[in-house]
Parts: sequence; structure tokens; C-alpha cells
Amino acid sequence: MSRIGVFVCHCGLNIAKTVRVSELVEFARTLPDVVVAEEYKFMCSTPGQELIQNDIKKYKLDRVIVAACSPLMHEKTFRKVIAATGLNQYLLTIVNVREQTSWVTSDIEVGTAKGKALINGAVYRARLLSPLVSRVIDVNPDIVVVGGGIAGIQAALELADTGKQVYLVEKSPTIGGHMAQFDKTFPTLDCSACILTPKMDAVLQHKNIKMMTYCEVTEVKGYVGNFDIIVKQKARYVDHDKCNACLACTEKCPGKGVSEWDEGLAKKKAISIPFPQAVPQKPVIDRDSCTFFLKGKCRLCEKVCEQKAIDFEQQDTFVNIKAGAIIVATGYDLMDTKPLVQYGYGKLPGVYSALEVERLFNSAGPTGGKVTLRDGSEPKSIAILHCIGSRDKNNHEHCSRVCCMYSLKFAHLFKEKTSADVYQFYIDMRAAGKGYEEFYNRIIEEDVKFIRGKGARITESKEEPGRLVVEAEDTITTKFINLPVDMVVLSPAIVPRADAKDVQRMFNLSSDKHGFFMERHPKLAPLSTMTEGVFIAGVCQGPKDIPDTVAQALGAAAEVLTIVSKDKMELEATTAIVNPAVCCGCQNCVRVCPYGAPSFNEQKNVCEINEALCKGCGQCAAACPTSAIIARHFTNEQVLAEIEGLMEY
Amino acid sequence: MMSNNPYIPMPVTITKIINEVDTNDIKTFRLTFQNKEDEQKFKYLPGQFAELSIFGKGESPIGIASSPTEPGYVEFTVQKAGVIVPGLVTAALHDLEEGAEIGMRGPLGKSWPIEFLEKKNIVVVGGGFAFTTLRSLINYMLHKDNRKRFGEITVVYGARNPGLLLYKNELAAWEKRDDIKTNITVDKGNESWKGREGFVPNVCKEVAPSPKNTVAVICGPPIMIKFTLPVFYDLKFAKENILTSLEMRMKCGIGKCGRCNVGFKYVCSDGPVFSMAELEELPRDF
Amino acid sequence: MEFEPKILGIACNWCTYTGADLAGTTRLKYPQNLRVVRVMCSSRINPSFIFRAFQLGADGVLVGGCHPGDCHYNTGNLYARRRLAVTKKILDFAGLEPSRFRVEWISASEGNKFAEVVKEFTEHVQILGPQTKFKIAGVS
Amino acid sequence: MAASVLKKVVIEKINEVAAVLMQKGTLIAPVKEEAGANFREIKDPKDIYLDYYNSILSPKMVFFPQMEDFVKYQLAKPKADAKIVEMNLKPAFLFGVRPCDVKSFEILDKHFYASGIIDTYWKARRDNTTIIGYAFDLDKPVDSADFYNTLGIGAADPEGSDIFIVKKDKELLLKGITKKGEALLGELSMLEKADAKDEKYFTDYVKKGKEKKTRFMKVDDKAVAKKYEDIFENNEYWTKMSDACLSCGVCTFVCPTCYCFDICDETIFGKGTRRRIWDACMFTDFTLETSGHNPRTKVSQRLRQKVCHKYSFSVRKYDVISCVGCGRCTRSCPVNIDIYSMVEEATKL
Amino acid sequence: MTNFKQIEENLKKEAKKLLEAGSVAVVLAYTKGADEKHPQPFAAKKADDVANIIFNEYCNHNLARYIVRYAPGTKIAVAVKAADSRAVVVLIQEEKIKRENLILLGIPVSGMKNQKTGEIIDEKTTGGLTNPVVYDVLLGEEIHTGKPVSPYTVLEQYEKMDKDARFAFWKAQFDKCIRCYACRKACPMCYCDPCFIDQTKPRWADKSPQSHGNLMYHLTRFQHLAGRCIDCGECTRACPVDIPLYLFHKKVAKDCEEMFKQAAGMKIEDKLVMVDFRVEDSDKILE
Repeated sequence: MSRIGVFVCHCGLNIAKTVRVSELVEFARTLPDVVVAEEYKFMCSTPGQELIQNDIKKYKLDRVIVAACSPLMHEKTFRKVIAATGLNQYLLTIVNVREQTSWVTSDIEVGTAKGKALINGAVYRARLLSPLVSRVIDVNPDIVVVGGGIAGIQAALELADTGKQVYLVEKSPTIGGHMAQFDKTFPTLDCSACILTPKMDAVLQHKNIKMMTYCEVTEVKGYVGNFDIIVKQKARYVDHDKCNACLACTEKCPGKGVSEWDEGLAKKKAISIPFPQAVPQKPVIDRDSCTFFLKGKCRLCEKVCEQKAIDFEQQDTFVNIKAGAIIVATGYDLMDTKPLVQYGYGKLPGVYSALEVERLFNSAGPTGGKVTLRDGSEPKSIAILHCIGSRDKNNHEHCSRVCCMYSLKFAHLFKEKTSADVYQFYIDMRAAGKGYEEFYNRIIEEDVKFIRGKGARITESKEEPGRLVVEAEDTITTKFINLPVDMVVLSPAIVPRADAKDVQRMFNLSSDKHGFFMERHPKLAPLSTMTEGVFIAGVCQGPKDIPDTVAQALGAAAEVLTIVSKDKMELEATTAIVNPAVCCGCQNCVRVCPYGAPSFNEQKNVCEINEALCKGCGQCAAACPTSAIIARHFTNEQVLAEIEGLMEY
Repeated sequence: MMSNNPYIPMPVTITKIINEVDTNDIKTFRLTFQNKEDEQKFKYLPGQFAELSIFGKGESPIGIASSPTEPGYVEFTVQKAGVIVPGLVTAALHDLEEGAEIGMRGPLGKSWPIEFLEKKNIVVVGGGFAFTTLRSLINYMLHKDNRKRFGEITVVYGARNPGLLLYKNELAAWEKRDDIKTNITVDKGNESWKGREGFVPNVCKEVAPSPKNTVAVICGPPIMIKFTLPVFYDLKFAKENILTSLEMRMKCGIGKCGRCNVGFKYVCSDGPVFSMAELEELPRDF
Repeated sequence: MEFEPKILGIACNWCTYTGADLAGTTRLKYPQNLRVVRVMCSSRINPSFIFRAFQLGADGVLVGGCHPGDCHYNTGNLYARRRLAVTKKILDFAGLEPSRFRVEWISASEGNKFAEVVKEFTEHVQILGPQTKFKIAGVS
Repeated sequence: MAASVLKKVVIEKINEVAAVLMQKGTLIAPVKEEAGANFREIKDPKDIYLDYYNSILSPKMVFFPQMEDFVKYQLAKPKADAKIVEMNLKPAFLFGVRPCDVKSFEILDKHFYASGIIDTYWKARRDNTTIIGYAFDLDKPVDSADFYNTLGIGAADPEGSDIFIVKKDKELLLKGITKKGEALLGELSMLEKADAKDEKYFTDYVKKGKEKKTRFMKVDDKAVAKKYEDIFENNEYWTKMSDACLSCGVCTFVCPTCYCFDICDETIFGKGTRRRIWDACMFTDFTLETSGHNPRTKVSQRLRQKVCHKYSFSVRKYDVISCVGCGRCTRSCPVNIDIYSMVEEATKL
Repeated sequence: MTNFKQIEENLKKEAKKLLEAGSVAVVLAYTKGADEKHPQPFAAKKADDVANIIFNEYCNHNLARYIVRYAPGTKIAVAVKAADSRAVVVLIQEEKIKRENLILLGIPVSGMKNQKTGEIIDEKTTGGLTNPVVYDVLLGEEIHTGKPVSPYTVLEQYEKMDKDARFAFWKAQFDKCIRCYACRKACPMCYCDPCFIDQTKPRWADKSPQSHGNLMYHLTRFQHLAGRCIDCGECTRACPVDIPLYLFHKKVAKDCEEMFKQAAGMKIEDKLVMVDFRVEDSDKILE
């Protein structure tokens, strides 16, 4: 019924030494449906390939079996060979008579016998192969980048420069992310704003970037090349098209809110921009502190606005975006250390978290860059506590990676800006980055005191009210230490964003046990996700420093380009499909698929597989009780037949 | 005893394969007998069917597409059945080449009632793939020895598009004859299609055969049958004079296995040819 | 003559099959009673494949997948582990020696382990002797 | 009938009878199994279990085995080898069949034998077999599921058997009913001649058998057939009847008059058999066409097919209700569906 | 001991209320078959039907079997004994039905009998549970017999068996199978249509009732029911040739419970163990 050709390769002596090739050929000729069987010294050579091609034509072959080296070696080569004759490339079967036969035995009898069994199995399987055609889909060239921190900014700029349209979606009123809060960056100590703000501005200016601040993605549908994304534009109560960024409104505004930007260390106006270098330079109204929204009257801003940009009636709006690929760069939160009562954060005024300190150093910060305690005084001694909540099995097992280095940076800045004694309480110093060890050595020389031991408790000093005491065990001297200080800086664990689970669900990502988004493969696909066309960059994938984040952003941009630079893309041909006639609607496939390819059609009471999402692992087919799922190229029938063929001899 | 065993197929050879349609899923197989006795015993009339058999795959009942007036062989037009998962036998048949041996059991079932049709005008209405036993009937009636036995012959045959029409050469030949009125139609034509466009029921309406001394023989997909029958009722055809061929899952083909049982009939042995009057007597369970 | 068992291997494409190739490239020698079927992931293995293999006369069945956590498809082998664990219990209760069925995690770099496992498993099956319980009577 | 021979034998000696029959050919008789009695080929006469009520599976399996091989084939080059499976039958003796089951053979004869194409397998086995019927034990109560009276069958009707047996205390009385049966009785030398008292006992037993009451309603073949034609589309009735039905195949597999079968090719390692096996109209895929179309997707449609086939279609086609009231379907039904009650309810409509 | 008369009364009352109010389309309960000793499952659809409802010690059938027969979204009331309720839980977990479309009329049972033998089967059914694990209305007082039974004690003698003997035991059992498929049809968890065994592509097992096909059918069915079987024993009760399928199902259930720390159908929030995994699953389960 089929017309099968079997081609056995000698591979010089690699195969022929322990497998009697001509005996395999003779054997193959006896098998039903085998029309021709041939041998050749090197089947992968040009004459070998021509031999196959000529036989395909001469004998009108519709299946080809090549017994040679591993399919991992030359399956692609031979697929091309048969495809060149017009035969579908999936009608090829490779029999591994080298790596898994001739090379692993020294007995020619045994090798030959195994070769026969393998060829028989291949013939059984080949009979049932079907031609497969990859589906070609149109690719939307636009890109959505979610998150306007340094990762998102970098990726967006890179992509926009190639001429692609990029939508940069940012939740807060400005782009910039955490990096915009920093003062200096380790280990070079260059000013964060100096390197970031030009980039922020570039985003604003770029004709190919549509910047969408104060926006959130609410729904993602579709698949690679054809995503449908719904973005919510939160009501700003200021028409940014009209606003000319004069900020007269901010000046007049009586409302007072808490500045998230300054980590709560400062107040902000109800209508304001988060910080002076914010992009865009246009304000939004914070309903929670706006006098009008709270009390029903005020509207001072409306009166002063010459552009008539204030609009208290504004509602949330929804925008539909179509895109071919998505980069998720949603960043991180710092762990809330209040529950760790032993450190007194939130209760003892002298205890600060790392980001608060960043703002203290920043000249645009609440203190104008001066390091003062909450009472305005300058601290005389400062303790920096590493690993608060991280490397801690009771909280977060992972290392937050950047704390050692920013703690060193803090020490340096404290030394620079105050005359205080600075103490580092650390578990291990981790300085594994370019220039990091050097930076560490430099800080040691700056007379910063290093105590190897994790800070265990912060208490208020009994002897000197207002001062703090750090309790710790110095693990080098094994002595317990009670160190009185004026200021304590906690380096809290870097944790996933509070809404990471929602983001994960929306983009069909998976997460590791800490909640950071999972890459498709830890080594070989560190930026791809289980959802084709969705990439991740930056700290949402796991704690990392700015250089790594930027590198990931650039990598993700390159990955995206491989998709959107073509207007069509070929989908995997060896995907699974559902035969609706026999689907019982049990939804096992939906439950086991890591890619979200199957879904349940309630109307028809059957499951359906979105081939664009399918990676062809076939696990749905094994979970399917009725055999309704056909894992193409590895169908139940094909595998069963191969087993039968292998077990016959 | 075994020589009369109705379950044992006779060996036949595929001597010719014709690819009938653009979609490559309908082929006509010409089968010749390997044993002379088998050939002599295989006496059939249009409308009957046979079980084609491939060992390891099974059997499939297929209507005979050739006419008994073509001696020496039997032809079957076979569609590859099944949408996502193809039928075992029909798919295997499609994989075969000329020269291959298969099995055949038959002829089975009742034919179009030739004696009843004699001296009457015949309207043959066919749709799509279900034209095979109608072709047998037409060729039978058109044979020079038989033509005089029948009155006027009108054919209405339609397919979704020109590529899906079966027996294209024969259709062309019929159109040239004046002893048969041939009306070929397609739902939707293409650039090269010069013929009629329209659905079979509408064409029947246009042709409007007189019911007087006329029998309508109708085969086609359920949807076509559904809309064609009212046309003939409107034309005042009696139910006895409208014939069709039923489709039902069959196994044995000889009225034993119970599968094709509808009411007190077995479609395989009491049919598959029924008049509308006979069908009305049966419960609606097919 | 010494009993030469027939052993079916089902190996995932990414780890075990590649590991088996590595055993070859490094010219490790192991018994040739194993015939490997390649699937994309160990989770593709329908338990009925195992039952069927024994019915067709396999004396042993060896399934190879990526180490848990290393699955090319992330979680496939974790599902497979549960599924095949049940299969093994079923074989056991049906009266077949459960050690005729083995699941091993063999990575692409573990050519050595592959050869070891095959050697050890083949020897084990050899000691158990021919599998006749599930084998369909009257087929070669 | 008066001229026919009556013989007798003490029950213990049945082993000897069995031994002779086993020598002459194949002896099939009820044996005790875990779930109850069934007709099996006897290898050891001690296995015969005459104290049974009725078998779980009907004795139709003797003529219509669940699996009948037609052709053995081997897929080979250049073409498949095929060999017809010869039956090579030895004479068979079907021993101890209850009257209602004997009646079922006549009904199936009409289908396999007496109309249309002859089923060679049924015919060969039927021609080859001597039926030794066995009256129900009139001293024992009838099973509540039985209703063979309704179909006009008595508990001790000898018609249809070649030899008919009734039990008299510790003896069995064996009467030759057909020539074939009489001839066989003549060949069994261990049998004693019965006397006049035995003759009377036998005749009375048959008569008394007519009076032994199972469930009974008056059923007229034609009327019930018509009734079911009329209510064929009465969905309320059919839905109600089938609400509990699981649509398994137990009733049809144990039924003495169900005959549906499937033909399939079963291949392993290129060697295979084309065979027929029992099938059931209650199975979902029974009428499933390759196109995916299935005229009977609902349980109610399948149950309707089964009941109508027996009580209506069969009457019209073969002039007989295709049911003998043996009660097997009712006894075996996992959800206690009772065809008798169903017919009763239909006749009231 | 269940007061069957009382339960029957309450069941009728509740059913009537629900049907009259139109809050459900159907009440799944029991009615008499050929006689009261042979009850059959019953779908009451009108208030008038309620008069035909019965409940007695022979009403063993698992009514959960019938739920999937109704169109999704149909409001159904079901009389649930312990076993039925566990089956309902699995059906909810598997999203075959929605909890909000069900009204569960719970029946505490003790003193249920095998219809053929008359023996009391409480301890043999669903681990000896007497009260439904989930219900909306309880039609009688909860029953606490105070005799906790392990559902798995009965397995001991088989587990102890030598492998060859166990194989011989099962082979003899499976060889009896006539492939009537009553087991899968009676099983509340076997809702697949079609069943894998009816597939032609691939044909997992021969259709003819021979040893190998029977073995394949049953083993695969055990695999498919792993972690889902709620031990109601319907398969065994339905079997015309008395194959003790429940033993095998029980054994698989026991293994699943040991491996995955969860018994099937006890809590709606539970995960389905066979389409789930834990990273911390141990390789020990493969030993």
C-alpha cells in the first residue's frame, strides 16, 4: 500500500564494522510495502543523496527510511533531500544504526540483529506517517512592551530604532521605574539620572514609540504573531493632549498626598508629576488626596489651567492593540519588612529600607540629597543590614543579588555625605560582577566596618533614648555584638510585584517557586517563556543588576525581532489536533498543557487546540482518555506500530 | 460448504485507477476477476453494491459504478471517508496502485428496479459523490441493446464546483447524445466553467419533468435530497415513482449482522434501493 | 543458549535519546537487547503503550526522560512520573514483575548513565527470564 | 408422538451417557461457574450441572459463538496470503437446554437459515447438533424474571428438541422427539426402557408444564407489532423507558435471540484473522458511520431499536416475536430494566 | 441503620417541592423495577412522577452516572448516598457539572443489601462511608456506626499472593469477560463517549473477547480510573460474569492515596491527582 524505500548507510566503517549492512538491505527487501532497499558508503554525501532522490522518482516512493546515524545528526539533511523531490519531508524515518547500534556493540551478530529490528519498526511506523504541512500565519509587526523601567525602556528604544512600532505600557504616571529613584549606580558610581533620563526622553521623542503611561494591560488574547491586547488607560483627569506641562496646577493645588516616588518620605500635591524629570512632564490627579474628589469642591487646578486640560469627568478608557510579540518587563517590589518585627521597620524611626535611603541620597529627593534622620539630624553611626528576608528559609530562600553591592554603594555615599561610622552586617559578600570585587576592596579601604553576621534584631537603646542597638553574632569571632547606632538601613529581599500572579495569568507565563516569571529554558532560552511570542526581561524574571537587566532587554528585543521582522511565520507542523468526533470533553488536555494551547469549547462540549501555541510535546495525547488528540508525527497509531515492529524481531 | 460461504471475498485485481476529482479524495477503481467462475457468478444490475475487502483493514460496502453492459470488470468509485481520522478501508484503497489484489464480496442488495423502470421516462437526479450507482444505471439504459426499453432519459447532476464532478468524460459524451437530456450544474463555477450554475433542486424545477409515466431516481447528500424531494412532490410525482438509495452503516451486506436494520427492513439486503413510498413505511431511524 | 530478552525503550528526544547518542559517540558498550522508540517527551507516553509492549512480547520496558525540573517542556516528566507510577502499580497487581518496567531520568550529558542503566536492566531482565504472562499467545 | 421411544436413566448414570456422547463428538452441557451456570464443552462428565435453573449466557453461543473466525491471513510480499478457516466440526450434543431456549433456536433459524442468504456457519453447526432439551423442574418456583408463558412457551415443552428430558425423582426420562433423537437414544445402551407409568409421568409432566405459571400477559403478535409501530415516535414513552438504561450490552449478549455481529480484522505482526464477534445495538458505535454521522446517538433510540426489533420488526419480517421470555435480560440488567414491564406499559398506551 | 421508609418519605417530599417549584428539571432517584426488590434508577420530571419514587435497601445504583446525560446547565437534583456523593465531587472537579446546577439530597445509609445475595454490603461500598461527603439537604439523621473500616483490608489477601498466583487469578477473571462493557457503562466516572476501546485509530485492543484484548481493556480502564475511582462497586455489581473488578480499582485507589496523599472525591477543592503534579513528588513512587 505504501511504497517504501530503505537506504542503509555504511558510514565508512562506522556502521559497517559491527553491522552487516547488506544483510539489513536483504532483510528490508523482504518486508511488505518495501519497494526498494539500497546501501551506500556515505548516504549523507552528495552521491548518497542523489541515490535516494533517484530512487524516489524511479520507484515512485512515498516513504523513505534512512538507516544511518542518529536523527539528531542528519534528520534535517535527509528531510531536505526528500523534500527536494517533492515528497513531504515528514515522510522520512531515520533508523539510528550508528550511535545506538554499531558504536555501542562490538559483536557484528548482535549489531545486525538489532539493526533488523530497528528497520522493521521503522517500516511499521513509516506506513502510518502522514504528510504534514506547516501552517503559515501572518505576523503583526508591532510590539508591546509591558513595564517602563530600564528594561522596558531599553527594549522599546532598540526595537523602535529598527523601524518597528512599539507600545510601551507603564502602570505609573511616568516611565523610569526603580532606576529613576536611585542616586548613584554601583560599581561605577555614575549618576543614575544622568544615564537614565536621556533614555526616558528618547522614548518620549521616538516617533515609533507610543508611550502609554498610567496604563495597565487587562487582557491578552491570540497567539504569537497575532496578539490582541486590551490596555486600560486609567483616568488622569488631565487631558494630556491639551496640557502644556506648565504645572501651574501643581503650584495652586492644596491637596496633599504621599509621594510613592519618595517612598513615602515626602508629600506630594494631589495634582502633580512624580518627580521633576518625570516623563511625561504632565500631571495626573490622585483621587485619594484631591480635595475636590474628597470634599466635592475646590477645582482650583481647573481655574488656573489655561489649556482647559483639567477634566474631572474623565473615565478609564480601553484601547485595543494588535501586536506580534510582547516583552514583559514588570520589575519587582521590595519585600515589606514590617512583618519582620525584630527589625522594627515602621516602628523605630531610625530604621530605613534601602529604597528610602536611595531617595535620601538623591538631590531630587525629599532632603535634597542630604542624609538626615527623620528629625533632621545627621546620623553619627549607621548600620547596613544585608539579607533581610532573603537567603532566609523562613522568608525568601533566594539571594537578591544586588544588595551586597548597593550596600557597599550606600557605605561609600554615607562616607561621602556624612562623617558617620558605617557598619555592614553581612552573611557573605557576593561581588561576582565586572568591577565588583574591585569596588568591594575600595570600600574596605574607605574605613567601612564589616561584620560577618546577620543582623538579628534592632532595639531602641535603653541607655541612649532615640538611638538604636543592632544585635548580631559576629560569626568570625563568634561573639555577640550589641552595636549602638543612629540609623539602620535594611536591604530587603527583592520579590515579585504584588500583582505578578495576575500578570502571569494574563500572559500565560509560569513562575518559579518564588513567583518570578519562568524562562522557557534556564540556559538555552532564558528570555523566552512557555508562551510563544512572549518574552521576559529584567527583574521580573529574577533579581539582577542593571547591566544584566539591560542585557536581557536587548536580548529580548533581538528575540522579538526574529519574529516580527518577517511578515509570515511558519508554525510547528508536529502539533497536536483534536478529533472532535471522539473528544469526550474531559479537559485533561487543558489541565496538563504547559502552553495553554488546548481550550474547552462549551458550546460543542469538546476541546480545541490552538496550533499556534502548541509545541508538540504530545502530553495532551497521553492524558486524553479517548485518544481524541492526535499528536502529529507521534500519533498513538504510529508509536504503537513502531513498538509492534520493534518487538517482532 | 465453504464455496457458498457468503462471508468469503473473491480475489480481484485493480487494473485501472482514475482520479476523479481535484481534491484527490475520490478515485474510481476498475477491478477484474482472478477466477473465471467468480466472474460468471457475479451477475449484477445497477444499484447493487459489493463489499471491498483488504485484509488487515476490513471491508467496506461500495456501490457498483460500472454497468453490467461493460463485461470483464467491475468499477467502484470510492471516496476517502472520514474527516480527521480517515476510514480504514477507503484510505487503504486510495493508497493502492494498479496491479494490487483486493477482495470483493457481492453483488449485494437490491438493484434499481429495472423491470419497473422499463417503458417509463426516467429522471436521474444526482449530487456530488453519490452519483456512482446512477452512472451505472444511465450507462445501462444507454446501452444500444437497452435504450429502446426505456422512455425519455433526463439527467440532472450537480456538484459543489466543476472540479468535483465525477466521470467528466462521460458527462461530456452524454451531452453530445440526443437520446439523453443532460443537465450538469455546479453550485459555483470557475473561470473555465461554461456550464450551468445553480443548485440541483432549482435545476430540477427548471427542467420540470412531467410526472406522467415517469420515475425519478434520486441520489445525493442529505441536504440535496431534502430540497429536491419537495420539487418532485410539487410536480405531482407519486411516492412510488421516486426512488432513492439509502446510506446506513453495514457490515455483512447480506442481512445477517443486524447493523443496517431499520424497521422490518435490512438496508443491505432489502435495499439499499427504496421508493419514497417504501421509506414512508419505515420508522425515521436512519 | 543464554536468554536474550527483548527490551523496549521509550526515550524523550531532548534528554535520554540524546544521552543514548552520547553513549554511542563515546563508544560505550552495552547490551543490544534494547530497541528505542523516540518520542518528544516522556509525558507523551500513553500507559497503554507499556501494556501493549508487554503483550507484544517485550521482556522489559525502559522509559527514559529528562530529570525532574529539566523537562524541555517544563513539567512533562512530572506528569509522566505520576502516570507511569500508577502504570507500574497496575502491572504489579496484575501479577507481572514490576521490575520489568523501569523509568529512569537520564540527561543528555549522561551517556554513561544510559549505558549503565541499560546494562543493569538487561541483566536484571535476563535473570527474570522470558516474560510470558502478558505476551499474546501464538505470536512469534 | 405416541410411537416415540421413552427411555430412562438414574441421574448418577448420566456420566455414562455423557461419556458416550463425548466419544461420538462434542458434548455441551451446563456447568457451574462463579456467577452461575453456563453451557460449555464438557471435558469431564462430572462437570455437568443438571441442578441449574437456567444459564447466564444463552445456549445460542453453541451455534453462534461469540467469536467465529472466517479467514486467516498473513500480510506478505507481493500479496497477502489468505486461508479460509475450516470448521472441522464433530457431531455435537447440546444437553440440557430449557424449552424456552429451544424455542429461541427456531427463531434464529428464521433469520440465519430460512430467509435470504444462508449463514453457512449457523447452518453447519445447527445441522451438526442434536438438541437434548430439559424441562424446568416443576417442583421449584419460577424465577420472578421469567415470562415465557407470555410467549406461549410451557415449562416442559418438548417441541424443538431432538430428545427431551424430564426429571422424575432420581431418574431422568428421555424421550426421542425427532428421528435424529430417537436414533441417538437407540445408540445409548446404558438407558433403560421406560414403563407405562413413566410414559404417563412424562405426558403429565409436559401438560403440567403448560400450567406452571410465569409472569403472563396476553400478547398478540400482530397487535404488539402494530402498537410499537404506532408509538415509535412516542418520545415520552421511550425516554421514560430509557432513563435508567446504561446502554451497555449485557441484555443483548445474554439474550437467546439477539444475533447482531461485527466483522473485524485483527492483526498482530502481520498475521491476522477476519472474524465475526457479537455486537450489540445498545453500543454507541453500532450505527456510527465513518463520516461521523450516527442515526442513534441517544440511549432512548438504541433501546427503542432493541425492543422494537424484537416485538415489532421481527413480527413483520419473520412472523414471530423475537423473544422467548427466558428472563435473562431482566436478571442480568445492572439497573433492573425489565422488558416485560416495558411491553406491558406499551400495550396500555 | 437507615430508616428506609422515612428516607423515602423525605425524598418524595423534597422531590415534590423541587419539581413543583420548578427549581430543578429532574430529580434522580429510584423507582421499582419488576418489583420492589429490583429497584431501578428513576428520573422524576414532573411532580406527578414523585409518587413512583421509592427508596429501600436495594437501591445501590450510583445515580451520579446519569448526571452527565443531561445538557450542561440543566438543574438537577440527585439523591446521593455516600458513594454517589463522592462521584458527584469528582464530576465537579472534572468540570463535567457545576455545583450550582445541582441540588444534592443526601442519604445516610447503613444496611444496604446486595440484590442477588441479600448480604449487607455497607462495608464493601465506598470505604464503608455512611454519610454523603457533600449535600444540600440531608434526608435523615447522620449515621455514625462507630466502626471505622479500612476500605483496603479486603486487598490484603491479594497483596500477599505470590505474583504468579495473582497473575493466574486475574487471568482467569479477565478470561471470563464477554466484553459487554457493563462495567464501564455502570461506572459514574466512565463518561467518555466513545471509550478508548471503541477507537479504530488506533485500535488499542482486539474487539474479540480473547485474553489479550480483555487484559488490555481492563488494565487501561484501571489506569484511566486511577485517582478517580470512588469505590462504589458498580462495575462489579453490573458484571454478568462476576469479575471482581472492584478489587483492582481499590488497589489502584490505595496506591494513589499512598502516593498522592489524597482519596478521590472527598473534597471539591481537591486537585485531580492524575492531571496534576507536585515538584516534590518523589521518585520513590516509581520504585
